[in-house]
Amino acid sequence: MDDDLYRDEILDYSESKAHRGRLEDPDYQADLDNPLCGDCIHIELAVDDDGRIDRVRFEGRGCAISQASAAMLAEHLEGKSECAAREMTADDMMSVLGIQLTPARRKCGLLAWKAVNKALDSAGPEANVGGRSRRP
Amino acid sequence: MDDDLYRDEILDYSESKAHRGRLEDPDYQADLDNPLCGDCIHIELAVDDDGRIDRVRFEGRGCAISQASAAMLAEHLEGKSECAAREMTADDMMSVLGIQLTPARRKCGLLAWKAVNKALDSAGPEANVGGRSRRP
Amino acid sequence: MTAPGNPTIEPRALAPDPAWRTAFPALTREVRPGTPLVYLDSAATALKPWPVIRAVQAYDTEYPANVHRGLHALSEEATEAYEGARAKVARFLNVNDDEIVFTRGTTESINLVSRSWGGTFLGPGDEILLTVLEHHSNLVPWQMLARERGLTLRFADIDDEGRLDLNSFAGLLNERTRLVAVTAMSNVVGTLPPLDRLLSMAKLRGAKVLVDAAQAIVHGPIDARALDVDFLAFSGHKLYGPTGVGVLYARREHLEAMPPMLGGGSMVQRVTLEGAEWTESPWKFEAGTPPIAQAIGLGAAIDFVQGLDAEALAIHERALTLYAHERLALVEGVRIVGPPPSEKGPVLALDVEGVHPHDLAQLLDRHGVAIRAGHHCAMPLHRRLDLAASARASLALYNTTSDIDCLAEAIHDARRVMGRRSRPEPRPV
Amino acid sequence: MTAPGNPTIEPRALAPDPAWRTAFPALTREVRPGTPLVYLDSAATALKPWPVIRAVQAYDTEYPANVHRGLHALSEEATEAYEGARAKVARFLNVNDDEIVFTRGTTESINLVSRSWGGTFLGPGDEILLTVLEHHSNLVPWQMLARERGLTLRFADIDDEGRLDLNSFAGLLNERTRLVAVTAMSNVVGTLPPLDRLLSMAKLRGAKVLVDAAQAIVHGPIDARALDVDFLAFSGHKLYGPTGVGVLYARREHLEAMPPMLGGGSMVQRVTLEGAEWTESPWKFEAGTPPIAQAIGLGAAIDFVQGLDAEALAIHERALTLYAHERLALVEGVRIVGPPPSEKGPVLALDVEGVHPHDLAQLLDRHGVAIRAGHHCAMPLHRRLDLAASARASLALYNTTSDIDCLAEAIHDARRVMGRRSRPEPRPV
Ligand SMILES: Cc1ncc(COP(=O)(O)O)c(C=O)c1O
Ligand SMILES: Cc1ncc(COP(=O)(O)O)c(C=O)c1O
Repeated sequence: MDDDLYRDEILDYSESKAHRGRLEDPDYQADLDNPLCGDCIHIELAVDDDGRIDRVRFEGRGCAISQASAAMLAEHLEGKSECAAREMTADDMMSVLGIQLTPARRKCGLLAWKAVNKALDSAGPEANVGGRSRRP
Repeated sequence: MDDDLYRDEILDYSESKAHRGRLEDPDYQADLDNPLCGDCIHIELAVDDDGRIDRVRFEGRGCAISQASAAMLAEHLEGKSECAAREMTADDMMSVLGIQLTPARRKCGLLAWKAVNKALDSAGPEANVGGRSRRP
Repeated sequence: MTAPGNPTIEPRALAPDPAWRTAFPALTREVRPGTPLVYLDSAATALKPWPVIRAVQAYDTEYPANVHRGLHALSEEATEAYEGARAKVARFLNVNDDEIVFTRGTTESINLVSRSWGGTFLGPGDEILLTVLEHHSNLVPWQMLARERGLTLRFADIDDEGRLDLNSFAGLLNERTRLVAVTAMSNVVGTLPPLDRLLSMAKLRGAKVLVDAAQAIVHGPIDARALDVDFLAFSGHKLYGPTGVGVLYARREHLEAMPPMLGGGSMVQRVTLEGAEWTESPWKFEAGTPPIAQAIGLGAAIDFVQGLDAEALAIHERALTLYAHERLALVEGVRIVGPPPSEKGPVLALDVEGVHPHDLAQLLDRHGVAIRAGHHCAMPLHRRLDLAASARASLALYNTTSDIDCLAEAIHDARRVMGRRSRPEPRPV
Repeated sequence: MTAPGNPTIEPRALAPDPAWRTAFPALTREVRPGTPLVYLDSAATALKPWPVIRAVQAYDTEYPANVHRGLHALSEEATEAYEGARAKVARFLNVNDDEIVFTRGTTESINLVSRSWGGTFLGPGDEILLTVLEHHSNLVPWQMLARERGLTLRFADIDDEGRLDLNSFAGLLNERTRLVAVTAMSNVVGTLPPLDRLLSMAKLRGAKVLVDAAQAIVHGPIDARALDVDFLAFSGHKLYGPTGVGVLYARREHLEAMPPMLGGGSMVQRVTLEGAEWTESPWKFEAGTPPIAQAIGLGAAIDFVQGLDAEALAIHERALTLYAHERLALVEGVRIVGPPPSEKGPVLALDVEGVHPHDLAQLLDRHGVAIRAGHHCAMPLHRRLDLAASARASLALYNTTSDIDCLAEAIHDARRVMGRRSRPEPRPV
């Protein structure tokens, strides 16, 4: 398991430039951070007329696990329906990542997925608000 | 030590009627209670023109130790100067009582003595107030 | 030993399973050389069984790390054990994990509700309905809140046996009643108010309900979901667990709406110099390093209690209470204040003629018999029952009829000392 | 093992007294089979020595009774031990027994001052002066208070090495400053602000001073009376004591003027249905059953620490810090954030090129090396230092040069994994 965690694939994704950046016209977007490790992510999604996720972009800073999972999630979501994205569970995210995480690291592996959920839950762009508590 | 605690002298004092009751014209008086055991005492002192304690009376309810120590203190103080009464320490009170008390019971044995101090500290009759904290 | 004059008590029910006793190391001690301990003060704090002691020690020796923060093995283990304890508490009460907040004890739990929920949602004119049975911990926080926010407190009365007066309760409940805060078992007289009925009456009026389960939880499980309470509080140390930890259960919607009472580490999501954003419940209410070893110990206590035969335990405690009433009836000058044994939990409020409770406790201690004397943090109840103080013997799963016999003989002796009489005590039938 | 390249470190100073280590059972454990524990996370919580573990266990097995209330032998013993622990804390800080309040930890202690003293004596326009070094526990409570009562918070800045900027501090101090609340040692970068000078500056302006001693107290005694602080807070669990207990020292005059934060049993003198009268300090602030076993354990921790050779201990910790700086300088890509080793406490904030702190902690754990990664409850400090997060290795009296060597080697290996490079680590000179 340990050797898995930092296997080349994960490290490659964590450093990959694909899906990094911002969209011109995101349909959904959200900011989220993980207070434990100071990771943060900004994620944007564009959906086409058929309700398919067209493009996913993210910007962020964080550990290899959070960066790799964001990149892998972005790759995974492109081409899926918005519905499918909404129905994705934490366990699905773990399968995409393909590694076993301890509870503390799970937060890293789930950050991008939570950000996508937050983006999809917001009624549209720029619905990120602070101030009140959030559920995991 | 244990046998001492409930020796006949203590029990006799605790039941004695001497010094029980109220004065017509107390110079000092105070109410005090011991929250631990529900004991309470009202004590009154009359001082003569030479500054000698003339009469001490108390009313109260409580355990044998608190009642006996009130009666023994009253007996002890009568005839003493007001100054001497003010200077009496907790250890002096313990000598008057003549028995060793555990910390929890000390509160019982000192209740009357504390009430006397409170009475003497009040600038005169009817200075008993509630509401703020007190030091032991 | 059979029950005196009452063939209805099954002798088997009177003897605790021997394994129940051997779990408690303190039971083997002598108070003084030659005087074994007869512990009848479990309502103040219960003795601790080995599984609890070992769980605390395991944390301290093997994985003494902080939780939630570290990524190393010890910290992961500590986090798992600490959150595992939360899950045990949640299962014990049949609620969700994230509805359990660890506090220092019942007192802090109730203060948290009062400050945070009460301080946010209650205001002038609102009423809180309590009972005269309440422990100071379920009274003083509401008095503080009432003074700060202009609330009115109402107190349901009891009858002279200490039973809750349902008419009084019903009469005081009205559309201004926002909260009913009630004990599930009196720590003095053992009264078990009918929670089901109180809850349905309260809910009909739209009032929220807080249950002080500090005593009740020790004597039988409570299904907080089935009862549908809003808040429920108890302490670890009375439930055979360590000191320093307690529980607040609150329905998720309440926890989410409540602001934190304490600020600090672990309860924030994001902090700048200007302000902070709270993390999610229940961690929002657990600022700073929590009582980690103690919560883990409480988890072990719950495992211990749940590992016992619940029915046998209930039967034993009931039988012992009955036995105590019958046995003490044979000691002259003893009155047991409170409801009849069939209607209460295993505590005995004693009023012994001619012996002040304080003296009684000290005289009993000579026999190794540990009871408590005073007002038991329930001054208003004592005033209502017209007692300055009382002596309380409280029973737990490890007590035996022989403990009760020692109590009876020691009381008889105390009366002899105080009355300076020297009649022999009549022996039980 | 001698210090690399620095003949000024006495080899003797680098080795802890072997007895210091054998006192800590956790040091004998292996994190995983074959991987011994290298514990470098003591600033999060310290390992617990046998005397502390045994003191807690003695309470649980021999006299597990409630305090202050009972008259029986066990309760007297518990009360004596609990109040004895208070006396030990008081002597440790050179203050009076009745100026010591037991809390759950530093966080609760600071919240108590904020709610009770701040909530009573501070109002609109008043200022509190903090520093950007503060732990969330000495920041968030003041933010909450500031919002509630219209106060202004000011923050003294630091220089780029994390030293407190005294000009900034002096410039922000003014006649509206009612309180200075400052850490005695940064839990991230180890900065030791000059308390003496801060105190005299604050006192000149008539401001009260609160010291967050959570970290500092572990590395040397603090004479609170000589310092003339108004409030001082620390946690048991960082001082080799149990979790679940902490201390607030406050000058008697403050405690007497402060209202209680929590209401309940044990903190009242008299209670009626209408209201309550508080008991005297410090018990007024200890509502409900306190963390009895834990306070006793903290007393044992203080005895343990005071039983060691204080000078040897200080020398050891200083030498080890210096050794760590020199040893880690030999590992490529490692930067230690914060003041030079001579100016700080024994913590190392690490910034490792190409390895996120989170990944670093996890990779180090493979080697049994326990460090902490994140913002260490000091987000504003990280922002000020322009770090998203950091990795922290913190030292305690039981650490050795071999622990540091393991750390250095493990960091080197982490860089290899993350960089997928495979250069061998340069050995120390
Ligand atoms: C400087 C400082 N202050 C306050 C705290 C909070 O202590 P606790 O979590 O024990 O309440 C800590 C430790 O986490 C600390 O390092
Ligand atoms: C009914 C009841 N409520 C509340 C409490 C307070 O519990 P704690 O002292 O553990 O906070 C007690 C015990 O003292 C109790 O018996």
